[in-house]
Amino acid sequence: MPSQQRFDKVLIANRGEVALRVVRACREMGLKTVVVYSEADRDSAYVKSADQSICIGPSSASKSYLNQSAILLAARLTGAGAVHPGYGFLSENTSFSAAVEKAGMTFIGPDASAIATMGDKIAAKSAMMAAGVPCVPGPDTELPSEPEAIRAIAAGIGYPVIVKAAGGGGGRGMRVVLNEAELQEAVALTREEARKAFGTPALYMEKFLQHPRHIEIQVLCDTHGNAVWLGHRDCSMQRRHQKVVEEAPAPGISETLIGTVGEACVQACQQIGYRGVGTFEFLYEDGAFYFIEMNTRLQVEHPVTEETSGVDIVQQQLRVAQGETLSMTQVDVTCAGHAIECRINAEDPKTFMPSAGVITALELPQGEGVRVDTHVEAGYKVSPYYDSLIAKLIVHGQDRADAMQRTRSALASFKLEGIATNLPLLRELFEDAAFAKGETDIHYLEKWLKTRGAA
Amino acid sequence: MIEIIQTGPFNTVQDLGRTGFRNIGVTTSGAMDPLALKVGNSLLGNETGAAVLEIQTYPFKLRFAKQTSFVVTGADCGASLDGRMVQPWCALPIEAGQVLELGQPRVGTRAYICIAGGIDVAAVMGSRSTSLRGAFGGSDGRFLSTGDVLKLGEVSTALNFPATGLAVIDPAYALAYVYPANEDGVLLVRAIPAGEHALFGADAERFWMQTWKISTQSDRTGYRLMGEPIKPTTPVEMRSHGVVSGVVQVPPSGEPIIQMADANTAGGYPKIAGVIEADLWRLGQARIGSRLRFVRATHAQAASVEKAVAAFIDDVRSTSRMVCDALQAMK
Amino acid sequence: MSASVVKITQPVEALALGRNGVRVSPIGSRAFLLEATGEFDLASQRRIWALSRAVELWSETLEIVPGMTNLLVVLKMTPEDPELLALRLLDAWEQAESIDLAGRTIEITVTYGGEHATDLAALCDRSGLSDREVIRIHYEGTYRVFALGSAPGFGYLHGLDPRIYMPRKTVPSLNMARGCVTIGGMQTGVAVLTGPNGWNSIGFAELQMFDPMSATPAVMAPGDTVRFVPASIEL
Amino acid sequence: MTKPDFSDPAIIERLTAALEAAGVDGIEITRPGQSLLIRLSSSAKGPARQVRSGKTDAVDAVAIVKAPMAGEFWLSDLSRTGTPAASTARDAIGFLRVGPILLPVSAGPSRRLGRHLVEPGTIVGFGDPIAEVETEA
Repeated sequence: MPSQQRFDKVLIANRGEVALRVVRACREMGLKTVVVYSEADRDSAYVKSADQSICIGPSSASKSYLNQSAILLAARLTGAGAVHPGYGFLSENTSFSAAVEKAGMTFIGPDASAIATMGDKIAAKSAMMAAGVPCVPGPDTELPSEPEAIRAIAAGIGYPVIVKAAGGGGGRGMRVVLNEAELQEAVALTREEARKAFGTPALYMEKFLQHPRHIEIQVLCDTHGNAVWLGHRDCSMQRRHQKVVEEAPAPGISETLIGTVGEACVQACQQIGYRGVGTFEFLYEDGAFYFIEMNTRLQVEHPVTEETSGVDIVQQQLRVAQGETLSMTQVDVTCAGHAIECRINAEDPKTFMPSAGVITALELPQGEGVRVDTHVEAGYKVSPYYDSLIAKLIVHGQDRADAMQRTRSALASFKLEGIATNLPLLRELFEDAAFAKGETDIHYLEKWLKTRGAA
Repeated sequence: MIEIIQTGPFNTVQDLGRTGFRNIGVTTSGAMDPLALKVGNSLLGNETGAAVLEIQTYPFKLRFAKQTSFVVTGADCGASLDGRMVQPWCALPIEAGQVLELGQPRVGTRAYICIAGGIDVAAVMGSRSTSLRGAFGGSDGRFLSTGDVLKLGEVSTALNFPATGLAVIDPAYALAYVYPANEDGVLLVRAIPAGEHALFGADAERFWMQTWKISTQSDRTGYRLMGEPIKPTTPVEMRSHGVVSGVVQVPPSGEPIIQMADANTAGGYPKIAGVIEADLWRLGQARIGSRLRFVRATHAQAASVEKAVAAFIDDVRSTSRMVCDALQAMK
Repeated sequence: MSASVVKITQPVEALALGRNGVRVSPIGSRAFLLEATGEFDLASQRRIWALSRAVELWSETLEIVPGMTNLLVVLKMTPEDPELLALRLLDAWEQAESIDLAGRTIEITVTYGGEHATDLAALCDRSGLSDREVIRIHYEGTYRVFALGSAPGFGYLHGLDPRIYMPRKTVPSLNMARGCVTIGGMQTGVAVLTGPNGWNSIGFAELQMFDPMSATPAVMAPGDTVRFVPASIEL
Repeated sequence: MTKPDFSDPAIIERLTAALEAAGVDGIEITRPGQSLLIRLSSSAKGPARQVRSGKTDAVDAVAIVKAPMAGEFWLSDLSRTGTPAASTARDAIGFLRVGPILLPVSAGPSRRLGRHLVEPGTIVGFGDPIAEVETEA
């Protein structure tokens, strides 16, 4: 049931960069904000940016940012009418969405059933196939238990195939099978992992793509049946399923081709009654798209789409949560220039070990088309408890080459001392010729890192 | 299990009563202060109508034979656990062997000892309430006696109470906005005029205007009121009909009787009024010898109070669990 | 605490809706009594039985208590609009077809007179009949269970010969035994509990009328036919 | 003098690192005899060394009670008498309220209230100081 109630105070059930991003959007819309924080973030300046801030628990995320009850109690104490989950933490938690609504507040995101459907990979694929969204070859049903039936399915798809846990995601609970000899053991192992890690042994099987790119489509839906897609992004530059650089639009994909997929996504949203913002993730290979999953939340890389579409996605998210009708239709959505986002992580640029400590000096790049979303400042203490993302550098240019060039300058002038960051790696990556050319696949970065390590 | 170490007469096992059998003459029974029972059970995470001990004579003492949690609601009777003061309306985790003692009430008359899982006596005709009249239900259909050992129900999703306990705001305070305050120590009880109200003519007004005193001949079955008698203008012969707790009947003496939890199922006395459901608990906590006055109410008012009370109970249940879960997650 | 304060405003007058000799009045906030004020006879009672069956199926009904040509309906929640409810009840009464419950026939063996017949003498005085005549008139009668109530399993029996009508006592017997065969007004019955009792005892029956552990705790049910069989007459 | 905040994970981390570097793998503090047991790691092959502090008072005569969760701070249990702490446990120093629920906050064993640090009705967060408590003589 779409929530239509109005709210004037939003509690942000998250921390750091995204908390600040939501505070900014709320402030611009005249909404009051409450930031909850853990003991580790007590002294961070960003928590004071909200109208109210309240400590909800000890540093460990399970005791604070994942402590659903503590967050709901804080919302009640502060009189918040809505909860924004940000990304990560509880953003795609079915029970949290339901609990927020049960407590009489608005969950800024889809309802529990949409989250649950999209969280179940088999159900999601089934819903997408029904809506005409292109999917990876393979049945949209759970893998049977009989070895012969499994063999037949794999043979039907053609090797290599990938066996995935229905409840998995983010690169966990999957196994590539190159030929029939490996099949049964791979299935048994993955099933056992799935049972342990996700509480359900349900598996499914798909065609394994060898050199895909990661392309995603940003959608925005209101509670009145209107939906638009705001463009697409290329997030192929990944290391261990963690995106490092994202850009919009994806280079080398024709507008006609992506337009068909975008339309299918919009239709899918309307068919399942989706509300709020969401992202359809696809693998793209040899001119074809294959749906992999839908993220039912705001994404880290949403700014690149904001830059190219000129739409403030967080504000739109708040508006549809208020029950407003979308103020734009698909014809109003345009894509201007090219945007690139670099994730600045507090981690060793060679070993990728997270680094904690105090940022002793910070100078953010400035200039036309340069945006930095961050909650840190000089004197900020990076705690070891959470994700290592400390800032996002978003650069907008006339075209891809221009955006690349501006990113190089911005990275060069980005000064952050006291802790190790991946800035040196990013600077080096932006000098890479293949990346500059574009259209690299999802394995490119890892290969590049190996070569670089060897060099 | 719990063991009764010391008890006076008239203390019983009660739940929300045995509904659906008034048509075969079986009284509902159930707690005299159902609000205290519901709030206690909700705080503990029990089924709202789980069986509890209703204590109306003191001192009362019991020993817990296993680790569990409990709360004393209703009357504030200076409860202590192993000699340490226990705050009223405060759920506490306890260890096996601890002894709970209740003294004379300072406020109210009936205390409810609610324990996680509820008192697991056999349900008779769908209820664990003691039917004193029928001599069944509860602990063998009788008052609790020293040496009684009662089983406790299984808890499906037990709450982990902090060692300092977890209290609920006294409903009398939390719901003060939907209940009229006492006037000069006189309890105001809201009632709706009943079938024979008009028969009392001018005496009907005297029924509402005067202050009635609860006589010593008052118990779980009914409260006899003392005051200036009221009489119907003409004698009336009623055919036997069903009645419910809260009915205010006027016997030939002219002094009204309010039927309470152990109300007769049928009656034939003219009835002048009926106390609204949401105010019955306040009568359940009224002391013998105390005074009350009836205040006319409408169904709409009664329904609105009922909703406020139900919302409070729901709020207690969900917030109690949330606080326990939040604290548990922080451990 | 937020929420609006419930104002104690001037209430409406006592709700007592009547139509065609039938009236509905409230008892407290959740109970409503429909009374058929016509004849106290089997025909009226048959309609009460039919009404009971209809009202029992309402989703808001918690329980129903049929009485003597009346029906008490207890609701799960207090209704906002009691008049609406009363009108529904009156409509249901009008639509209620008379039904006859196909009851069982129960024979109750009675010891008439003796130590339990504490009110036999008073009954003789009032009726002007001899004790033997009172007893004979009682056991020759055929009775129908109109309703149960007052005490667990107690059946109100209709069909008493008007010659032995006897009003309820103004001062009840304090400790009448369970099993006493009694007359109260135009009805008769068998005491199911030992305790205070305002009816007039003329004999004693051993039959246990109620077993809480049974799936059907009460021996009698509305519609049953009851006959009293004299085992002995002790005068 | 400013006291280090030992709830700060960074300080704990630095302290742990420093102690590890010094070959310490365990510290045990016992009260109120004020004894400190320092256990050296097995690699150091040293016996456990016990140091007894000469201090018996002062240092933690006054302690701070912090909020165990977020809530609205109240002195009384808002019971039907409405009187503060009349019927509450001796060591209770107040309550954290959320809606109808009250979490009693205790001074801790053998401690009593010194002074409150927040006004009644204030919303406090987890870990916010509520009161100063004193060790009972």
